[in-house]
Amino acid sequence: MSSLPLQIAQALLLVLLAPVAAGFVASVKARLQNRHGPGLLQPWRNLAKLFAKQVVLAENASWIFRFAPYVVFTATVMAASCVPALLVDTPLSLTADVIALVSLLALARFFLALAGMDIGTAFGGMGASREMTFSALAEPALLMSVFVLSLGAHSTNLTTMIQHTLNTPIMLQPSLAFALAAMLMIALAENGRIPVDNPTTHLELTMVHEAMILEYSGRHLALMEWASMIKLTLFATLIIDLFMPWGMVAGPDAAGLLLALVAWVLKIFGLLLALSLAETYLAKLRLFEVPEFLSMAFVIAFLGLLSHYMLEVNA
Amino acid sequence: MNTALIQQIIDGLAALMLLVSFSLLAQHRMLSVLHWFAVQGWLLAITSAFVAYGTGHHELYVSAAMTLLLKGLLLPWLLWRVIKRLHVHREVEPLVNLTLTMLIALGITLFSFHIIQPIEKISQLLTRDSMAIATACVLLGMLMMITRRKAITQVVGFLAVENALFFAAIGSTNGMPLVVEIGIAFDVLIAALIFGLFFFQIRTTFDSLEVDAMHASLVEREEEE
Amino acid sequence: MSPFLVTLMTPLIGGFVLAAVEDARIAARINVASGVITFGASLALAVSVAQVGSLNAVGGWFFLDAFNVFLVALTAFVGMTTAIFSGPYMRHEIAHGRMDARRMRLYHSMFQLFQFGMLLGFTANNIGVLWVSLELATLATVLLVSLYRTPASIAAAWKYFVLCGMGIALALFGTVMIFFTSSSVLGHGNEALTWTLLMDESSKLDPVVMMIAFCFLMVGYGTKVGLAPMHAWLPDAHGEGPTPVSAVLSGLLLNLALYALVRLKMLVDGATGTDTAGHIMMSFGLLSLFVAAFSLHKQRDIKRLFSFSSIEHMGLMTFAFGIGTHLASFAALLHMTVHSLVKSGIFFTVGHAAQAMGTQKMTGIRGLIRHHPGIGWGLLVGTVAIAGFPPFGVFTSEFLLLTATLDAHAWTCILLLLGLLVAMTGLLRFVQPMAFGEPASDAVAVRVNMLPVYVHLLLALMLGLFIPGFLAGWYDQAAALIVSAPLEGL
Amino acid sequence: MILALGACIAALLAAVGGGFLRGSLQRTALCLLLGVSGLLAIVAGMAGLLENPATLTLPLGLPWLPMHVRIDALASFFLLVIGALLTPVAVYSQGYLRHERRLAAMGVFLPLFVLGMFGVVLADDAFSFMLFWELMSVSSYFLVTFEHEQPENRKAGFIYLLMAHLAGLLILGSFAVLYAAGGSFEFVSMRNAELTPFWASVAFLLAALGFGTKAGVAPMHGWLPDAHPVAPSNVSALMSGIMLKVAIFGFVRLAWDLIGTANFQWWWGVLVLAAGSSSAVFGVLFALQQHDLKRLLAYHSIENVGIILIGLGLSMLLAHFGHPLLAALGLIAGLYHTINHALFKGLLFMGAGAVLHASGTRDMESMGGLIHRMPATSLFFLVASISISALPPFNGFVSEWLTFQTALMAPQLGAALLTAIVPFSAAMLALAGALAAACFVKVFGVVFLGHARSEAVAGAREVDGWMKLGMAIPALCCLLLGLLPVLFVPLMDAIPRALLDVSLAGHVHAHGWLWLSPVDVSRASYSAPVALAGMLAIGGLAFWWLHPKGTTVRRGPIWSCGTPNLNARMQYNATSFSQPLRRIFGGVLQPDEHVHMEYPAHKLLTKKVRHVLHVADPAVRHLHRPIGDFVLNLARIVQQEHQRGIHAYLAWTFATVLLLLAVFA
Repeated sequence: MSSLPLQIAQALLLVLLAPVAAGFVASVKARLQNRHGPGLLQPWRNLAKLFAKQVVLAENASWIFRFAPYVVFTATVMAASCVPALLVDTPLSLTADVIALVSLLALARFFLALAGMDIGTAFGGMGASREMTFSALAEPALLMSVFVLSLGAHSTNLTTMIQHTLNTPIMLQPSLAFALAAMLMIALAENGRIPVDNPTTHLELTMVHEAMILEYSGRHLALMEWASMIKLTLFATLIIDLFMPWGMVAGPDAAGLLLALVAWVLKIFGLLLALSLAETYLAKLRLFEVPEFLSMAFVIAFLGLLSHYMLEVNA
Repeated sequence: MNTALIQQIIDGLAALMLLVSFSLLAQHRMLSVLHWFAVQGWLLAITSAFVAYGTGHHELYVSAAMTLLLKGLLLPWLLWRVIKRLHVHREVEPLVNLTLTMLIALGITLFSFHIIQPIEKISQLLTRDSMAIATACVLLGMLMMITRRKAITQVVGFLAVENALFFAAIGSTNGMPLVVEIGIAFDVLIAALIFGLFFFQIRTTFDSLEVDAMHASLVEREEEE
Repeated sequence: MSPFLVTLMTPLIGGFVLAAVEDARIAARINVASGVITFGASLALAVSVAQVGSLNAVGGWFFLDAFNVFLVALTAFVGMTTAIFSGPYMRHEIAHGRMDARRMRLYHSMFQLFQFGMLLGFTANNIGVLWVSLELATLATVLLVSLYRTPASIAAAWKYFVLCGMGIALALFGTVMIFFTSSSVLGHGNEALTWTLLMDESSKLDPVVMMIAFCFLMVGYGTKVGLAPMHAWLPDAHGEGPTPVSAVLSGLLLNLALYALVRLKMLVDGATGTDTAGHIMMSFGLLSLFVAAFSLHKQRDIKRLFSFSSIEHMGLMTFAFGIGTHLASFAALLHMTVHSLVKSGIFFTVGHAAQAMGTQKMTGIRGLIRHHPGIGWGLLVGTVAIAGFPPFGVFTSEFLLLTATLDAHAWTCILLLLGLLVAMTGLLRFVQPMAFGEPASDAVAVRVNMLPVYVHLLLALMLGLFIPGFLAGWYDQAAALIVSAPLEGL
Repeated sequence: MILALGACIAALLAAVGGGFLRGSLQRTALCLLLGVSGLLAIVAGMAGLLENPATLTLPLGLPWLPMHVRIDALASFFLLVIGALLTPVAVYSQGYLRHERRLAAMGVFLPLFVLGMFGVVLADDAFSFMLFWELMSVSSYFLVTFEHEQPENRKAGFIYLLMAHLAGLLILGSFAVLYAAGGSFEFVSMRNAELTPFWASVAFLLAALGFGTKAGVAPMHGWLPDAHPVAPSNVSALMSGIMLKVAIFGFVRLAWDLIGTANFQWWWGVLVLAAGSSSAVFGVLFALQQHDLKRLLAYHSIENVGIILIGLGLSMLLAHFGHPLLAALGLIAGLYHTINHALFKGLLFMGAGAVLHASGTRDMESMGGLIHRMPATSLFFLVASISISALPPFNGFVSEWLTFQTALMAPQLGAALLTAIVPFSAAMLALAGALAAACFVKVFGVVFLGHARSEAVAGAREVDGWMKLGMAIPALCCLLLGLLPVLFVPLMDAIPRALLDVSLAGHVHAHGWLWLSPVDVSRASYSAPVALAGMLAIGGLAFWWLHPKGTTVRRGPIWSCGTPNLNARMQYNATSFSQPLRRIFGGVLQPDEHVHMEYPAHKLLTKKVRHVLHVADPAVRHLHRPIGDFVLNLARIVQQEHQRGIHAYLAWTFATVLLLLAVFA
């Protein structure tokens, strides 16, 4: 089975493409605000610069602070490499089903928050507190939508779910629509995008993600940034896999792969375009409106579940 | 004399017994209470003598004699001395006024008749009817203990109950076995002695024979902080 | 001289001897010696009874069967340990001027006479004599309760005397009534009051009379058992008397009264053929359980606290005997044993605690464990035992009682459980602060003799873990006597 | 069997040794014997899981009911759980008790406590079960009140014993029902008893209430947050780690084994599920609001017991609807979480004990920066925190993952209502898990990271080797159980084989030893080893790539937005960390929170700000107080009757006579 190298290649692709994707979002938003955005590759340039720089640590930074970036990065990449992007059936996708995948990201978040607490500034603590709170609230909604999705395939194994979607004729399933809506809202929250958090802000009282990595510099900062970019792409891929996997190939044949690649890239950029539009037209929520946002996501997902039983089971 | 006559005499004595119990309740003055108590003792003695004669249980003569000595003479005399020595107030101080007590007493008597009446037929004794009277007397004695304030009146009540019991034993069962009789009499004697002992202790510690005074001391002993 | 006569006579003689002995120390020794002899003899007696099953003594005036022989042994044992305990305790009392030589004489002789009354009552075959002996024991203890001559103690003794006097009078009336019906069956001699004969003829006795008689007996002896609502004398008598007296009152006298009640209930059941009497006892038992359980929460005086706990346990036993099944009776007998052991042990400890802290007020007693570990742990463990926690015997008996209840009257289980829980809380809420914490500053060191306590607790522990065969045999026979139904199921 | 008894005897010896020896010899003997007993228990458990049940009758107990002892799969598993924590705790105690005066009480009651737990697990008849159960409760009561100088400890102990006794009586009631049905106290006959649905439900409810109270299931948990913190830390570790599990054991024993899966009603499962989810969320929400370290951990015990119950509840449902295989999965999930929680909660309490030992305080608000002074302790604590937060690759995740997988089987239930309830409780489980992660970020961040908030903490020193070793063992176990569930689950397989007679082992590693798959690999699969290996590889690569040659780091001051002299009190602390959740879940928590401000002259010139926060436990507020008051009022009424005079008492007697005569004659 020659798919292991393919798998790794696919993971690499995702990891390397992530900064570009981030750049794409940034430049689209710039365009929408009538600015000349930085090029698609600007994130790459930033990362390269950061990797070259020397690291400056706070006096009382402990090993947690230096260890965290690697955990965050590796956990995210590991998660990314379990997600089928081009191939439906990849050996590594057995490593973690959706739930395990999510909790790999949770591991990354755990260390991110710890790093925020490590220095002992008010900012770090504030960021950690808010991040953990919001993610905790996002969790049930996420699980519920996963639940809805697993109803069809009777599985949380990504490969099986994709195959199920591919093998069933395309029909409008309200439950899936609900699940998608919930999933999108959660994706926004998880990646700290507007309206939940603003990745570009450094205004003290509104920061969440930025507040935690405030003390980072050099390669540590680079890893953190890169990890968050990968996470964005990862979620995009996840949504693609769960809702619109069309074009993915079962076996490794060159033509199919090429097609799949094109399809995947297009879908990614489509989603990101939607994201940038949303970020431009939506305003950031007040901090304590976020819980309502997330509980709304949960309600929607739950409606998805109910509608599945009410409309689709007996159908 | 024929049994019918004795039967009537004993019934008459029983009636007297009941009457005495009532009058014990009705008394105002300490000394007259004692008098009536003595009378009760005599009644008992006479009854047992008659029963002894009527039934031919000759050991009953012994208990008749004991009763006469103990309850007719000794105990009243003891109590009398106590009253004299302790200058007990001459008035009986009832908690419940006399008329009400009387009414209750009547009620109780009725009640005990109602209770006992069905069982009297089972006995062939010539004295069976007196069981109801005895019960009534027991309950009346208790009533006396409850409704009188002084310790000494309580004692009289207690002894009245004892008398009633004895009457029950004599009248309705022709007397308990002698051993038991003696035992009981012995206990009553000790009890009376202890009572006497107590009066002096109570008197010396509370300088009154009011039961409530003692109770107060208990409560305050418990409350004290 | 047969072990029986030794058992019975030693206390009597001891009583008269001690009345004459001036020196308190020697008296205490004699007291102990007499206790030891009595216990030894009672053991011998128990053995002989265990061999022959049941025996009559002194021309049928006395008789012993499994039911009362183990109670005799128990009485003798607790009496002995109490005597051992009372030596140093009373010395402390004299030293602190609460007692003088004259009253010590009274104390010792009355203590022995009380023992005599108890043993007489247990062994008497004549319900009249039973009554007399109970009265005797009562009178002896009345004098013991008023021993300190404090206003409170005299008032308590008076209360005890009057209430129990009344009760006992009612009991006598009940006895007279039994005689009233039995005399028509068994003639006018002693036979008409001899329990064994009555038991044989019980079916011939008139049910109505027997029922009335039982009403009087129930209230009369019930007063002495300390059943609510006739229990008012009990807390005062326990609270004001010297501790050894409280110990024997709780540990023994109540047992005798209950014993009498059960014996007579057996007659009544025989006569009526219904279990109405049992139901009466059950309701009294439950009532006492609840009254005591709730009263526990409002106590101030440590000895009153534990006397209420005695009421609670007496209620349990009465309830169990009331159920009257074999298992229930077994449980009741076991409970009787462990309760006597544990409760008297607790009273020993309490006495020392009160001496050490110079007060019986529970607010004044603190930090016993720090002050004197022996007393502190003794009290705590004793309480845990009496509250029905394993591995102590009380747990076993309550376990059996609960199952027996479930067999007979399932729903009363709930009441039982509630009562037990409330009672346990009430005990613990007070004992805990006394045992734990820092001791009061004015606590004095006392010469304590914890041996009896430990012996009692160890025995209770043993009964909790396993019941030796001969004892189980006794209980079994006794239970079989009480209900002539074989041990089924288990 | 012999081994198990050996464990008990060792515990007994330990009690004797602890009681009669003195000084360091006493400590050593105690810890050594306990350790031995723990090891024996582990071996016995392992053996018991592999062999067939063995029974034995001891010459103790009632004349006609000698003590029956039986070691079957369930018992063996819990022996294993007990041993797995007891051993490290014994090692830990050797160091922890070094500075403890007056060991006598602990020396006696700690082993008795352990003995009680062994006994409960091994008992094969109701009497010995209850005997050991209460022994466990009482001895742990004495351990809770070990430091009885503080009144609050006494109060905690009192409430604890009360609730324990209540639980005991309820359980006794449940046994009584089974006894009435089976005619004997031996479990054998209870198993074969014919139960009507009604009596089965009564027995189940009594058992659920009793064991629930003991396990600290909301809302009967009121005693737990008070009792666990005040005990010495090694005891808290055992109480939280094992004693609650013994309650779980009792529940499984009664419900699955004695009442029997055949008698399950559908609503039992729902009940357990509801209780589980509510305690899970409730526990973690209140844990987040605590700033007393051990109290916080105690609340987490409530949460984890809830998680266990979710697994068990699912199992009950599935068993009732005739899916024994899936039921087995739920059972395994619950039990797996049981041993996991025993390990990491024990470890956490030991860590808390170490911190308490080093800094002399339990108040998180005065801690901070301990990672620099207690590196080893902080590492172990971190491991435990990750495990309890259910994050891969540690053990907490495995069991919660299995629970989720069971929940995902809900569609198989058929009944429409349940198919909606189960996902909801799964969502609650997710919420609880995530909140737990938040809580442990808070704990680890506030206690070990940042700057020290007090002198005592600044001067803290690392604990000695014994305590380190004691904490290292469970930390290692957490990792192993997290990495190799595929090897451990088949070991547990004996339990479902005994209780549901289905075997899960085949399905679990259908796809090879690397991949854990609940029922079928196409449904879901998880491989901790691969994930860990992958992460190590990626991390290694990244590290190697980013550190070409002697790259140096520079240390600099914290960026403080230009404000001078930041101090330790400006850090986020426990209270501030949980502020958002306090605000979001205000409805549940009902915090009593005020800010007092003093303005000398002008609104803008604030002189002093005082923040007062008190979060009371609703169980105390709405359950304990009312009942207590009710009892006291009744008591007052009864007492008033005892304040009357002698005439009144005579009247009582008199009235009683008249009443009796009137009624019965």
